[in-house]
Amino acid sequence: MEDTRVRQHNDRWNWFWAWANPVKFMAWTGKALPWFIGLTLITLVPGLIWGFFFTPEAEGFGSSVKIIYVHVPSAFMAIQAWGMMVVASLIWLIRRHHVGALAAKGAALVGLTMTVIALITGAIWGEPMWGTYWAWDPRLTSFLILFLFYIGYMALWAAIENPDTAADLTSVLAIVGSVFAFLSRYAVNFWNQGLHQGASLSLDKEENVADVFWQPLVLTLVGFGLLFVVLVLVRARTEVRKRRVHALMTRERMRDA
Amino acid sequence: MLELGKYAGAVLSSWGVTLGLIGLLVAVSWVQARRVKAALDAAEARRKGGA
Amino acid sequence: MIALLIRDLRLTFRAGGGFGLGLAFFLIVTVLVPFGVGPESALLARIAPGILWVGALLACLLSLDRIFQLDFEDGSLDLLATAPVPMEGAVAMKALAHWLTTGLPLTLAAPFFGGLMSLPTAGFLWVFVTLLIGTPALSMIGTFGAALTVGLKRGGLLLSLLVLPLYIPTLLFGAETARRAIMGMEYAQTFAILAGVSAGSIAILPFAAAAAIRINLR
Amino acid sequence: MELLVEGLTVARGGVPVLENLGFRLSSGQVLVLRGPNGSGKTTLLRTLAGLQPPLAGEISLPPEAIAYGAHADGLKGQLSVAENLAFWASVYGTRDIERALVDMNLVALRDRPAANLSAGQKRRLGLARLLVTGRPIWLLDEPTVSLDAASVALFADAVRAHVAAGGAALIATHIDLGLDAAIFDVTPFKADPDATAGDGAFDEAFL
Repeated sequence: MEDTRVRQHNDRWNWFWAWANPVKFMAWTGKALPWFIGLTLITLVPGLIWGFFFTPEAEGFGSSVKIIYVHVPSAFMAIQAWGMMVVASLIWLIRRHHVGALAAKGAALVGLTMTVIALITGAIWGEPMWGTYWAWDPRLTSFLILFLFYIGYMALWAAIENPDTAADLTSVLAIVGSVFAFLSRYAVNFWNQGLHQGASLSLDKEENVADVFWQPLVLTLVGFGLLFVVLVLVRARTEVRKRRVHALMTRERMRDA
Repeated sequence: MLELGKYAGAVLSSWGVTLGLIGLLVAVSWVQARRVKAALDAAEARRKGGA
Repeated sequence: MIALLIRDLRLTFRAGGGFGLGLAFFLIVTVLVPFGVGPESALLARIAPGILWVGALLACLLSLDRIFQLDFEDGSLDLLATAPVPMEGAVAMKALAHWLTTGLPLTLAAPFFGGLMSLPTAGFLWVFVTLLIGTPALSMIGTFGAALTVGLKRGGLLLSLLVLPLYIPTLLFGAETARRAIMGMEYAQTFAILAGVSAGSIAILPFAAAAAIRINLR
Repeated sequence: MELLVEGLTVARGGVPVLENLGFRLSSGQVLVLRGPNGSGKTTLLRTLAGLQPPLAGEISLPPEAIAYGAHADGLKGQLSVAENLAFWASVYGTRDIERALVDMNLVALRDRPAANLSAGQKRRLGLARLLVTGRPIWLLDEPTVSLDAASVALFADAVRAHVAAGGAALIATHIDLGLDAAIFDVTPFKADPDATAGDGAFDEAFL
């Protein structure tokens, strides 16, 4: 009984999982990619221009508030990227769809770049605001830890030769790592109450950010999100092609042998 | 030109770093995509020709 | 499974080096710190719990790559995987053996090394207790990292890179609890979380580590 | 008690090496695997031992039946011969190591650390490990490497005794052990490199 129910469930979702078949994936992403690129351009470019040229100075921050339009979206995407990698890893471990693991692999460098951007822009902003480039503030520390996780994840991918083994092990690392990343995020609160820049700078309390700042910020957030999608698709397509090349090469060697 | 006042350095450098790194990421992804696609096309052609 | 534990312990004792190496490293760290930061007792006493925790963690890290590497190279791991012992249990035994030969000696030595760091007497107990609760987590997390990197030729550096971020919560809660207890602050909460991290790691990571071993042997 | 293999496809590094294998190994039988180097004999044995999943096909065998002997013997140099054997005996829940020591002519070496054994002696200790497992089906990968003629005969005797007692053995080897054994050549089952490589289409295996 149990068995048939599981199969029915699978049948109902087959149309969905079919998208993750490498052939199908290459087909639909090939068609969808130009649209995503277009959408990214029409949100990100106006959002950045609006944020840079057409926003007023904020009281207490002066013109430095303009950093928010690169700092907050990159920090946001740094976390989202890891979340997406965990979901994609689970898809690989449970459903054995290679595209899941390869999308996670493709997302890692994007997430790492976003983390680095968030750290650097935060440091540059921190200097005039708090008088220091770096403080062991909970939020900063968490991003440093996230940075270490990205480095470790990518190093593990790079170190293992067999691609399926690498996919399995990095997926396990991503999932176990997430648990410990959450723990760390929670842990640093105990350890340092932080400079906590306050709600006016964070997005925790939206009402504290005036509309003039909030509207372009939303646009850049959407733009960064779409940019992430585009980059992950491009990189995942590259990874799928790499696997195909690898498989063809192995076949050639087998034929020669 | 936009007047950025005493924070000009901070604003310009953080925007510069951001755009630079994203540009680098896009360029790297683009070049990798090109190169792998070329390698795949060559391998497919070899497979068709050889078999 | 007990046989595996006994074998591992016997191997560590016969091999000599592995057992004392962690302790020697721990000693070196605690001796070097005062030379680096200066001999002022008040300062040393303040940073002692943290230094002892960091020293114990690094000493623990030192021996992680030996957990599976030798068994992988001589083929025992293959044979163990086909033997009628669950891999989860074997992994847990490996972690326990690592703790008995690394974590436990470090814990026992820490109060004495604390003396070198002008740690107040009350601190001896707290450094000892937090290490006793925390080092099993370090061994278990390290065993998971070792399981991930077992097939790699030069996995040592990668192992450290993977394990360090995983060690952060344990280190943080361990050292924080010791610090709070010594300074007479409220410590029950961080202490409970430290115990929770340790118990959770021991309960869950054997499964992740066993999965990683099976994947690596494939 | 038998090992039955049907339609088995095994893969190395995600690429099929042997396809559609089938054979039966019953009590009292020895089956010798033949095939050139790299043909997938080790991969087949590892798959049968449960170390890696098959790509396709069925392996049916009674539970707790397999004892796997790999290229490497899994010996610990710091432990004595008897300690090495006693460890594996207790892992498999058996106690008696004396018979295995006698059968493999290791009695005189029992307290010698395994690190001080010659290559052939190590191999014999590795084979003695099989005896203490108490498992009926032996899967052996090149068991006679570095054994001299006398030791090969000793090994053949051990296999003969095991089989006579109702056991079975699947042995990948290039030399003639003088056993009454069927030969199973894996060469005809070599996976075809072009079999699944459709035209530009590639599925989950990327082939």
